[in-house]
Amino acid sequence: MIHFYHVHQSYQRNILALKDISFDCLRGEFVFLTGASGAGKTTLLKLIIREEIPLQGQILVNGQNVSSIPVNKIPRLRRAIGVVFQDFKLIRGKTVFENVTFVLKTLGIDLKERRKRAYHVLKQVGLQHKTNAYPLELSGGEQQRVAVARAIVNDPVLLLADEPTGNLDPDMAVEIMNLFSKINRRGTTVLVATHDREMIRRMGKRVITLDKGQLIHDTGSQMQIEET
Amino acid sequence: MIHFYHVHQSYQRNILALKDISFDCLRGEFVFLTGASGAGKTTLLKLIIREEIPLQGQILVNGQNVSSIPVNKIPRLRRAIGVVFQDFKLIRGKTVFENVTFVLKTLGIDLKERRKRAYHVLKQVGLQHKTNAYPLELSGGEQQRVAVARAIVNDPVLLLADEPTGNLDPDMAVEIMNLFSKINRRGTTVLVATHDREMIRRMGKRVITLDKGQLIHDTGSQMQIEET
Amino acid sequence: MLRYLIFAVWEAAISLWRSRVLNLLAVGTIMFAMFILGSFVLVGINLQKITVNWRDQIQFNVFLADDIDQSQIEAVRGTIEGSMLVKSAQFISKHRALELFGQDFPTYQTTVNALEKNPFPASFQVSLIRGTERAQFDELRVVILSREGVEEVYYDEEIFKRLDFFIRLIRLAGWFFGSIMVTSSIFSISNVLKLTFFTRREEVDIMKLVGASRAYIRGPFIVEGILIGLLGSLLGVSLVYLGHLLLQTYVADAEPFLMASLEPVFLPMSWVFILVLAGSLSGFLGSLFSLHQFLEEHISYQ
Amino acid sequence: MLRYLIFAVWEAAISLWRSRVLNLLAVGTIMFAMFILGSFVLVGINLQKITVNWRDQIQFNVFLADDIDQSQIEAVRGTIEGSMLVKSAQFISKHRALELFGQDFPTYQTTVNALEKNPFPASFQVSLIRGTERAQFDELRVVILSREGVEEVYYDEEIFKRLDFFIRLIRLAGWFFGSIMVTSSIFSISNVLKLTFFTRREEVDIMKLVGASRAYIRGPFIVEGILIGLLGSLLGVSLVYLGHLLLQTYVADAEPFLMASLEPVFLPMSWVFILVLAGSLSGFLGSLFSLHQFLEEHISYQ
Ligand SMILES: Nc1ncnc2c1ncn2[C@@H]1O[C@H](COP(=O)(O)OP(=O)(O)OP(=O)(O)O)[C@@H](O)[C@H]1O
Ligand SMILES: Nc1ncnc2c1ncn2[C@@H]1O[C@H](COP(=O)(O)OP(=O)(O)OP(=O)(O)O)[C@@H](O)[C@H]1O
Ligand SMILES: [Mg+2]
Ligand SMILES: [Mg+2]
Repeated sequence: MIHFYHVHQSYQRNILALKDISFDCLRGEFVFLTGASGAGKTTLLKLIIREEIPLQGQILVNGQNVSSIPVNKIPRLRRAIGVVFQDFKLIRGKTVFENVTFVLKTLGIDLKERRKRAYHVLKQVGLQHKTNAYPLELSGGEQQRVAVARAIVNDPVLLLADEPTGNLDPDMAVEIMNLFSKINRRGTTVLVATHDREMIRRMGKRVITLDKGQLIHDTGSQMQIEET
Repeated sequence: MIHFYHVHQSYQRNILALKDISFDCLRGEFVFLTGASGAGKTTLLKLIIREEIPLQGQILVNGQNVSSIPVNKIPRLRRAIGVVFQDFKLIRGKTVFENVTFVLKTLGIDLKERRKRAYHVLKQVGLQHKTNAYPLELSGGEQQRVAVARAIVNDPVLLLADEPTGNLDPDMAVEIMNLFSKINRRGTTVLVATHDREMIRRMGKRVITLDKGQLIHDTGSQMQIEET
Repeated sequence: MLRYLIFAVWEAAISLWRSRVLNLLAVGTIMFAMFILGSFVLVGINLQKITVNWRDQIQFNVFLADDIDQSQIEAVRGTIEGSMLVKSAQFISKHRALELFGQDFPTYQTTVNALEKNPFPASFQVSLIRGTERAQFDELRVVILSREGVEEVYYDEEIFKRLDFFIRLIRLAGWFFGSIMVTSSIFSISNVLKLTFFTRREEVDIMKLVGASRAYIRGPFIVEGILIGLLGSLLGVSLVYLGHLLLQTYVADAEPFLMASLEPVFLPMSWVFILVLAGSLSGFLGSLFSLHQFLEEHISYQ
Repeated sequence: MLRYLIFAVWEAAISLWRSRVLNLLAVGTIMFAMFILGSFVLVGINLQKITVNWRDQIQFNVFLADDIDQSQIEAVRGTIEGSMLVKSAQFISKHRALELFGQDFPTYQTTVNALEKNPFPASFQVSLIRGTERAQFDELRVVILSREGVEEVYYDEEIFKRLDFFIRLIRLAGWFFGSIMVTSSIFSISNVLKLTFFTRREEVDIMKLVGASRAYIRGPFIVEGILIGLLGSLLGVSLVYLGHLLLQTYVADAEPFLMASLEPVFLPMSWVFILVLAGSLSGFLGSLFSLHQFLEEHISYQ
């Protein structure tokens, strides 16, 4: 599903945000990405959705080389990926419902179907009563859960979540993780960047650890046997 | 330092974000505020800095009734309080240095002194090398630490921190908490809203727990004897 | 396609309403740009009408020889009236010329009456049609002069020159100002739209990141730009109409005896249409350019 | 106080530079507003100059009786030249009048020469000073008519009326357009500044929350508004000057014989000053209002 081959990324001269990253992530896997603040987790996720282009190296996502796909194919690539951004990235001028279903609308899905789907995902994150609120009327954790709802509403083949439980209480965090597990079991590949060691330990999934831009540890895929 | 008397707050008709909150927080105390997502923690902090006015009830902060102080006294009140906002609230168009020292500048403190103080606090949060970066060039955790640095640069008498470690790795989180403890020992009253049960347990301080806008538990002040 | 159009228009309408304060600023600025443009055209059209009225009254005299006979007179009349430039021509006999002189200079009435021989020649008094150019007149003059029995073609050279110059000046000023007005209206409209859309960079960035395709991001913005431009120019033209009504009342009150032919006219429908179209077009172009310049540079698809 | 000023100006300069694309849009729009305003004033001043030049040439004739004697002529001359309204007066004797008639109408030269008695009266040809009003002229006319030996005061009523009307029309249009231009320039400048500052609501909210006092938030914004207005109007006036140079070249090329007295003049310094001041002032007011309207409503201190 995701293949990194010797990827380097840099924002300033001489300082590498990512250094020679190579890893494979198979379809249907559930992977945690961890590392200290500033280690490069968000940068890695940005490369996957082609928000940035790597300085060096190749990245394959869902069979496509994201550094070289034509511009007009990018929206389709991104629609196949659900992303929970670290800073939520909710549109302030739109309600929770509109934020969650915006992409469905551009796909021409009718209002009734959008309502149904939005209700379904908002209920899963416990926010069905905030459907018509604006993001600035929500608490931090509520905004984060809206971001989660938006990421999963389109049944993505790949789910990226950047610190999706940073503003949630432990019980809610567990619930969200269980939701991700459920989605994962339905076949979606899940990649979660998090600091929460407790969570990582409890879930017992593959863990990739970054440190200062380098991949220093990878517990390895637990699905290799299945796929080959 | 902080006194809440039967405070109610509401954003929508019939839905109370805070319900009959009363508590006292003494000078020099270190208090954790906890509760599920949407419980009202941020709302409580907003009331303290007069970002909002309570629907009902009285709030005294540092001897002043914040619901009734004159408008032109508000900036001074706020300058006496350092705040780490849940969403950081960094000014995008200003560098880390400018963000951290903006208030000092309006107080007429000269550049050399501002440089010194900024270096000091940025070093404490491990960001002395990012002094001239803009917020959007920082990772989530780095932004959060800039917010911490800005909150403590002016030696506030009261420090409010809303989920200040949500984007930090556990080691960094502990470091920030130790920094708060140090500041607290120097006499600053500290009020931290957090979900991190592990952290709360480890610090062994007073904990106020909110649930759906109600104060459901308060471990009580550990300083009563000292002050009276 | 229809689905896409509905999407774009609907999204545009929602967003126009949600940020109405901001959009009202934009509409207001565009309204004033179009108002100025429209007023300018209005004044231009009316000035032209006035000067044309003036020029209308340019006349010249064709003096005839004393020994001209009736058939020659008719020939000259034929030449004059046959010209496309001539609006009217009036024959003034020697006798009538004497009479008119006496009326114009009553002081000399007696002097004139005392004369043995009528010194005044017969003439045609010719009025030219509106908008006759100097060169055309000169051609006509040569033709008339070549007729037998024509002594002289007399006209007030100075007035002709001055009016000609004046009209050219107005026309020049019209083009000069007109082009400046059009350019600057479009410039300021697109600036205002850019500023309006600039406040929404973030929104566009997010839309892109969640996989909205170009057309679905651009569509509503462009429709919004067009709607703002349309609304602004409609309001601007309405303001011009209001100004026109005011001017009309003022003029009617002020100079009733002078004004019969000078009553201000409103912009012809074609101009109204052009202005509104120009407003919408600059809305369209403004949003297109600002999308390009601001809204898509930040997170490039490269 | 000085410290505060330095703070405000310095912060304004930094912010102007940091969001220069946005500010350039604002400066550009203001520049065009001031350019239009300035061009309008320029054209107005030059039109006035032209019409005054024309009116300058309004003359009237004072016809004298045939039996007037030298002392009476001098008395009339005294009356005419004593008037503040008269620029120049030229005496034309009976003999000269005959000569001039012969020159004007060469066809009648022989007829005129054959006359026994000179039928033309002596006269004064009087030019009025610039800007004489109709009423003033009428007064003067009555005074001159009351002199002994004056037969008639003759003038071309039509031309007088028309010029008068024309000048009033220009003046009216000037006021009408001028006030519209000023209003709409200020309106659009303040709109543009509002839009510019609107993009910085968040910044102001944050500044307030961290305890910056009102003056320290407003100061830089206001200085920024003033600087944008100043820069925009300076550029606008420069553009007007450029337009003036172009016009000058064009006019010089086009009509050398007509133009001696009609060479376009640039705005007087006082107008340049007024325009630049108006730009800065609208910058000041624009930022003040937008601060009030947008930037302080969100997190009110109440
Ligand atoms: N746009 C940018 N310009 C310059 N430097 C950047 C930019 N984005 C990130 N960086 C730097 O790259 C490094 C890696 O950032 P990244 O956001 O990937 O960290 P992270 O692992 O997500 O950290 P966190 O856990 O704090 O979110 C950091 O040092 C950061 O300052
Ligand atoms: N501006 C607002 N308008 C309407 N409702 C609001 C507004 N701000 C907060 N609320 C609501 O008030 C309740 C309490 O919000 P608050 O931000 O205080 O929660 P919190 O305890 O900080 O939660 P979290 O841990 O998720 O940040 C939430 O249900 C939220 O949706
Ligand atoms: Mg990150
Ligand atoms: Mg909160």
